[in-house]
Amino acid sequence: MKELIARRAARLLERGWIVNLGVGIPTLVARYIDPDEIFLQTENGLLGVGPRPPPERVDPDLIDASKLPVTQRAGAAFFDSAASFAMIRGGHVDAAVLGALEVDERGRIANWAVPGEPVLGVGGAMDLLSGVRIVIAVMTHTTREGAPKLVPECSLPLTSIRPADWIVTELATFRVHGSGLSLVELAPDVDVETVRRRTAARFRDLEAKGA
Amino acid sequence: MKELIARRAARLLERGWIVNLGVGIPTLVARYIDPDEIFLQTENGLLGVGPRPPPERVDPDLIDASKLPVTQRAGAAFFDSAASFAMIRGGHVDAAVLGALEVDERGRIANWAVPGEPVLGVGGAMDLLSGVRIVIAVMTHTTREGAPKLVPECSLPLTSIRPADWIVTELATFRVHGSGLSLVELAPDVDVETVRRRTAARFRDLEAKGA
Amino acid sequence: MPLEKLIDADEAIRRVLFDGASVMVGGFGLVGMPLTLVAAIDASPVKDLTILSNNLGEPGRGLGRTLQLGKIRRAIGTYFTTNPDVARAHAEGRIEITLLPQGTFIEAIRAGGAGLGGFYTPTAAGTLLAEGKEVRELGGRMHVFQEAITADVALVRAHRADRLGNLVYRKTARNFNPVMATAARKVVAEVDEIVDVGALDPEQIATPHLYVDHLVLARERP
Amino acid sequence: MPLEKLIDADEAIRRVLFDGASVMVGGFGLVGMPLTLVAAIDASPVKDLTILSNNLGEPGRGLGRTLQLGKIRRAIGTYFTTNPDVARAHAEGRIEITLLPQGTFIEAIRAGGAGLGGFYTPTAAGTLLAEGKEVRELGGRMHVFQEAITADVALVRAHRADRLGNLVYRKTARNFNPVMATAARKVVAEVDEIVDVGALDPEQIATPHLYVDHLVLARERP
Repeated sequence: MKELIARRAARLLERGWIVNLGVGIPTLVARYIDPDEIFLQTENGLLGVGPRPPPERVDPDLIDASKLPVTQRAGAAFFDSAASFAMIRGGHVDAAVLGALEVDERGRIANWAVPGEPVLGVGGAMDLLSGVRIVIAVMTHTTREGAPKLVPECSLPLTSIRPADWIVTELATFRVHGSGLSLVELAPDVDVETVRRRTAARFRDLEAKGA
Repeated sequence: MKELIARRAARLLERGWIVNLGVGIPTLVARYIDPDEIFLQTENGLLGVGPRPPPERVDPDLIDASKLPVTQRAGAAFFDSAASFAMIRGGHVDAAVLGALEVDERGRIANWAVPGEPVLGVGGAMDLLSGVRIVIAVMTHTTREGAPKLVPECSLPLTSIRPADWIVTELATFRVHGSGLSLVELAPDVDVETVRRRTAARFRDLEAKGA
Repeated sequence: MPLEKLIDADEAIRRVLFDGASVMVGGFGLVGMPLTLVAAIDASPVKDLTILSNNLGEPGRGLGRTLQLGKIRRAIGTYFTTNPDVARAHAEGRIEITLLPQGTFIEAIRAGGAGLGGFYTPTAAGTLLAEGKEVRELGGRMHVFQEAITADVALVRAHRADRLGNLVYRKTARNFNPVMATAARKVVAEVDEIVDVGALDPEQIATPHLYVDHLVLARERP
Repeated sequence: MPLEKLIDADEAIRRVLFDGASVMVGGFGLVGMPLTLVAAIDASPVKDLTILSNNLGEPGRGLGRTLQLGKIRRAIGTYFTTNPDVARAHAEGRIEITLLPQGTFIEAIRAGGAGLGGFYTPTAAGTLLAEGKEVRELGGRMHVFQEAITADVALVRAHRADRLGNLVYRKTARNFNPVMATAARKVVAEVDEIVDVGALDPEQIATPHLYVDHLVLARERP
């Protein structure tokens, strides 16, 4: 299911883009892109992230933002964290794929504070949302208990007042317009009614084309 | 006379210091320091400025802030202008030797705006004064016409509200204290009366030791 | 962002420049100034430019020539005193000058590239250059507010590029260039040489390729 | 600034640290964290530290061990969630936590090192992390004010140093280190190797020697 979400998110990325992948499902997106045409940036200081290495080729100084070993592509560049967030906040990264815990019907994401726990971590999520040109939120459509994550209003604190541009779940892909969500694609064997049943947020399905 | 001023200014620099030399007389200071013990920074992006090269060894990409060819010392580092002024403004440069057109009796410098001309250049002077730990102002004691440059109040616009720490002329060296100037050294064959005659600013000569 | 970035200087100027554009130009004097691109501006019909550059070259050289051609309506920089043409154009009302301390100038451009709104600097507090500006005490010291600066175009000079557009600089020709490369909607880099992807040391790349739209080979030198 | 900078890690900690000191520590997780210096903190009697670091290591490793030893009174960083000891210490009132977005955190440290008073960032505007903070509209967008951050001490991890103290970093172990090296009154760099002056490429030095007070050879690795 996560692979399905990652594959669909990858299809939204365009040739030549600079892309930052968040922790969790987003890291899987790397498997579905052409690394000669899409360049991965990681906020801990690398443009040109390559695939995870086999254990015997792990370099302890070379990790991504998930703190997992990666490799570097030809043409990669290393830089410090201030320079990295200057890129991110300054609008020089074309797209970010970010995990979400909840998304509201204006497309705004909650992904940094977990219910019932003190807020002890934010990382780079707020910076990515404030600066990256296109934000693709990815998540399972519902919680493990079956509760919708696409909700009228987030119960968790928002990560940013800036909405995502796309929301990709295992059931459907939504485009965020000025005022709301539009269903633009359904997963194979999923119908609009199923999506509607598992979604608490309002959305328009006019553009739905099936998959 | 300029060489004399430069030599006296050089004696105020201490072993291990990072020093920025302004345009004019200050550039001459480089001749009187031990380059293994004092490190020259130039705001156009080099720490480790070496002496001027002979004509046949000029590198067109290697100049100082006076836009004149220099060389680089072993252990030099190049950096961009933002990084360079971060060093300067952030207090990481130990001393700046700056030319002055006028100095007031609180030690404040005017060195960027010329009388009767529109203000079209400031360069890095204000940044140096705002950030460098020790500022040494150097100038001829009087104008060509014999008018004092150490004055009660500057007639030209101040470069900074932050005063210099030392003022060196061909006649004397002054230390700037919280509230005013103290004569601390006289040039050879110069007496206090001569200095007093050619100085419009008040100063204390209690600490004068002769040279 | 196109994967094939190398184009002709005139073509680059045609693609990115327009009448009234704001243009950052790297260089400290003529060192590190993209002279081939500046010559292409001079040969183009564009006019009414706002130039953001430390200074405006020398009389008839670099941006000094662009000024003589009457293409510069406004200049934002730090040190225009060395080119007497600037003083003359200013006196005759042909050019508007905005002067900033050099550290404030490049920091404002960095802030623009870094997506910040502005910053407080102690530089210039209490001086003529702070007149009319917002001041604020922070940490017991007076600071001047400076808003971030961006531009339509940045023309920068680097030493080598790889085909992706990663840039390395050479000695003090680096100066304002890597910072300006972050702060404009379109960035053209003029370089001595273009090398294969992977030929540049990843630890030494001062401008990663995401900042560079077009590459041009240098023909003009100081 | 002393010309002979190489000293023993315990000696370095003895010279620069004191009870109640604020200490920047580089590293993203354990990568690029100066583990030899952190071990020297653990072996020293200092306490009541304010640690500025992206996170506090892992349980019992890196700053995670320093936390277990009860030496950290306050932590300023961005991501403490991965070390459950932090949550426990926080719940029990043993540690005070200040959370900043990662970009704001490192930009505030850069501003501190660069002698700026503070800056406005769009990051976090309108969120829980902006509560109680000054906001301001600039260029049509809401921004949050962030004051510059400095510290008494910075402990950084680099790859190689020359004997002057110039530093080069290696891959993603660079992260927060070069920025923190600019923003503290005393800076100690832990390195893999010390080379002769002139052996480092002047175009690649990310931390010029003026920022470095002491050098220490790395003994501990992740």
